[in-house]
Amino acid sequence: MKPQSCVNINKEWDIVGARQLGRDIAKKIGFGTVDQARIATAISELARNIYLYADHGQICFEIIDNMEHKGICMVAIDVGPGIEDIGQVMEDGYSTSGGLGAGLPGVKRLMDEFDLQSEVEKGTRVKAIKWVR
Amino acid sequence: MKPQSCVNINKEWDIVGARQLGRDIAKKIGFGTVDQARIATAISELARNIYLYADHGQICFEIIDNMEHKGICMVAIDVGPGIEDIGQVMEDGYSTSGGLGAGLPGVKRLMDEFDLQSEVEKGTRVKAIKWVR
Amino acid sequence: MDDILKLDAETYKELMKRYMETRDEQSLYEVEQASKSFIQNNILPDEIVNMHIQALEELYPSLSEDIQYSMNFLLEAMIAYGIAHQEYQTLREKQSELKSEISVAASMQETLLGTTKPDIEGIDIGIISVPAHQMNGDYHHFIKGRDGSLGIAMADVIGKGIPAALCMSMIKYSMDSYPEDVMSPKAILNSLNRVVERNVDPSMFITMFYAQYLPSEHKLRYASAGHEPGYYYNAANDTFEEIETKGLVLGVTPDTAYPEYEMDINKDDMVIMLTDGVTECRDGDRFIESEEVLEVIRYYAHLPAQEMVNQVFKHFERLQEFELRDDFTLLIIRREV
Amino acid sequence: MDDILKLDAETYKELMKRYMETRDEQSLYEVEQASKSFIQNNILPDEIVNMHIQALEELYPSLSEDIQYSMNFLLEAMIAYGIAHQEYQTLREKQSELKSEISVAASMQETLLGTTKPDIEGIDIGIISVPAHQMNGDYHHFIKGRDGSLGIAMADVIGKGIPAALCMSMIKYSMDSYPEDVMSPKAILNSLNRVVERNVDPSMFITMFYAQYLPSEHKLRYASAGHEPGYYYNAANDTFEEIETKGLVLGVTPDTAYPEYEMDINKDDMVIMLTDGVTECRDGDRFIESEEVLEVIRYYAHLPAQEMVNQVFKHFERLQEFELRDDFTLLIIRREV
Ligand SMILES: [Mn+2]
Ligand SMILES: [Mn+2]
Ligand SMILES: [Mn+2]
Ligand SMILES: [Mn+2]
Repeated sequence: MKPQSCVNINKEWDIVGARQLGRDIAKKIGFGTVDQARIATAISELARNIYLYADHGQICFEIIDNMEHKGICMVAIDVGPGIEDIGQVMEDGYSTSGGLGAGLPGVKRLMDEFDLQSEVEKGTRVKAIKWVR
Repeated sequence: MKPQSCVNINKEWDIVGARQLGRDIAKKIGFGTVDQARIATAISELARNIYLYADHGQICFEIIDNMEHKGICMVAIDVGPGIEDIGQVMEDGYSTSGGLGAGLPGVKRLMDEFDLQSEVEKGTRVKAIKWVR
Repeated sequence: MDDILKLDAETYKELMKRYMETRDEQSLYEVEQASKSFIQNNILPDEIVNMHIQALEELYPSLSEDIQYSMNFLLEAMIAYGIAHQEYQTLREKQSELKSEISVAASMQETLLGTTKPDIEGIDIGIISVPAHQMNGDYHHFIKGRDGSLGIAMADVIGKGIPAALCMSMIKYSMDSYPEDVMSPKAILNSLNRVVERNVDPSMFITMFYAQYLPSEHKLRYASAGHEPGYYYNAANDTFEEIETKGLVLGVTPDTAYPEYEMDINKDDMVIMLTDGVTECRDGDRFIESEEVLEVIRYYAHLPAQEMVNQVFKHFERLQEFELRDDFTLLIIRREV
Repeated sequence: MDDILKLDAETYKELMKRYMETRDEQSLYEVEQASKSFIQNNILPDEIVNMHIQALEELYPSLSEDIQYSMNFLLEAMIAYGIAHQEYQTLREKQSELKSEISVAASMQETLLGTTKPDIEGIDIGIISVPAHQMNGDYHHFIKGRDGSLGIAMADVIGKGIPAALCMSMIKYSMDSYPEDVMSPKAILNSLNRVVERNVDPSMFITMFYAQYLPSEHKLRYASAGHEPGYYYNAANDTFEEIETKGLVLGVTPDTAYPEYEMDINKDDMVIMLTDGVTECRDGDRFIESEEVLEVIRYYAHLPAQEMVNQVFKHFERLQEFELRDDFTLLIIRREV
């Protein structure tokens, strides 16, 4: 695996930076146009969650390149308030209803693999991978 | 009300003719681009039903132009087998599930007013109106 | 899935190419048909925009950079619609599962709470009960007594659907333990009233009408707990009369008394019992008048009782454009000899 | 609505204009945010394409006719997605209504079929029952006998959700009429077996475990109808043993005999009753072993019985990532004195 590239998320502007970095990496890996847009949107959602709900956090990208497939891996980490009811947050309706707008079900749909760990008052870690088709 | 223009539906090609006529009338009335496309799709659905399920039929158009509003009125008539279970045919899911493909709920959504009368072994009459916004 | 995508991208490009050449309505018709098949193949709306971009690139390689960028902008705007479209698919599956579960429950309700129309000499019985949703909140029950008498219960839980059906099971199972053929209508209502009062949420009301027909005496004995009034058809005078009763809905206070009534049933007379799903039909914005129900019954009165109730139902089903507002239960008994 | 459309069309155009000038990621971020708000304002995907067409016309009036026609082609392809998007909205409303109806029913089920944990001297009782869906297909019931005995029923309908809950009401109301404190466990199962056999679809099975604890003799008398085996904790040896029983599930044949068993309960011993929703938990792809349940119980054994069952539930809830596969019912009784 190649080394990580990380973006600190402190201000709303950093969301744009994370998108840009992610899109560039995706382009380099060989993702098509629509997948690049999907990856950028997923990054946007994760970065926005950090910006809105945690004080600060980080999104790191890794290129996965092995025998079987190539892909992009993104990990969003924060030491924010954590998610109390993971079941509810992952319930559909959160994506487009504009409820709390966390949009994690949407990220799960945009990417191929999705993992969420969170502990109240400790923080949250979301990992998502998308494979080149 | 201006006089009616009708198109006989016997062959699949007549569906295209009905669309064309309807679109031209819609353009003349002053409908915007997206509404023209919606009207054409509604006509397509009604004409297709006649083509697929009845021997032959007719779609007639009328321009409605009164004090309050302007609009297009389309009436699709056939003396086909009629619809046995109107409740079921109008139940959502018929539009995009590709079930029997009648698509009448879709027509109801594309247009502003919708009326359906049908009698088994007598025929079917669908009337739909769309108003200029 | 990728193969379907490639095929559809090709299709889209070919159709667009034809349209660019002919600019005719047929191409638009064809892409409309194609889009229906795209949806059935679960192709998302942002994928369509992407197909458009690819097609433009292949057909117009020298396309201005501006247009390319503008298309990428549109693509970005569509991603959220792609997510929504996927949620739609998931929701349809969930809905389908849920409806299936309710179907099973409705069918079980039929098994558990169902009743058979008995054969009683000299009487013609017609009964129809159709739920507004999948589960019926109206309940009816026949019992043929050892003495040849006919007991008929009809109840309506205020409300519809699953909660009402659940409540109804309580009525049924309570009644299961009553020796109905030796209890009087008012005693039955009394007993049920206490059961409901003990068990049920104060906001839940159940109306009930209990009647016993004694064929040897040609008498109908009945009591009502706030139920929709039934009707009596007097064959001799060819008139309908409302069966007036007093009696509180079930479950309000434990000590309510239920007045009991009696009437003679002559040859060709009819007794009509129903729930408010019949009398509160709507014709567009207008509620129907109870006279209308009687008119329709009169219209079909020449038919056997079962066909009568079936036709009356169909009439009101059509009137309400096939969307029942409340559970519809109608029972007609005619004395034949 | 039209005003929102105009506002959003303006917004779209401005954002696109900015993007065409800067070609930067920020504009793409902004249109992504805008698209979320479009969706919330019920703007359809074909309307977005239309906004794009309008914006192009206004910003690039000399746009090649070819491009204009290609955009009209894309628009036509999107109409079907617009219909699908509207269906999605409707479906979300229907789903919401349906879930609400089931909520009411679930709450009514709690009222109608609920039971209170009794206070029995010298025993600490903990009970938890959580449905996998909204309606519970597991049933439990406590009865405190006139002689101070404790009767405990636990049942599980094969299946989940609404049908199972409906079936359960039949069990409850049948039992309501039994003089439980004078009937033995095997007599109760016998009676219920006949009720179920008479009433229920052959495909429906109900398992049940009935136990009576007699505090004066410190004896537990029990019988099982194919129910998930419970466990006995022997305080003296600090060991758990499975409570082995024989007995067919309810409803198969009307004449099944149910063996009855008896065991002594010493000070600090525990009796654990549960449904298979506990023992058939899954950790990812792997089914748990029944030893794991006992381990977790042991881990919390220092707590009062109610807290014990609560913690055990939370443990398995987390393990299954907050998605129960089956209704989860766990009861623990500990003899304290
Ligand atoms: Mn009702
Ligand atoms: Mn009613
Ligand atoms: Mn079960
Ligand atoms: Mn179970």
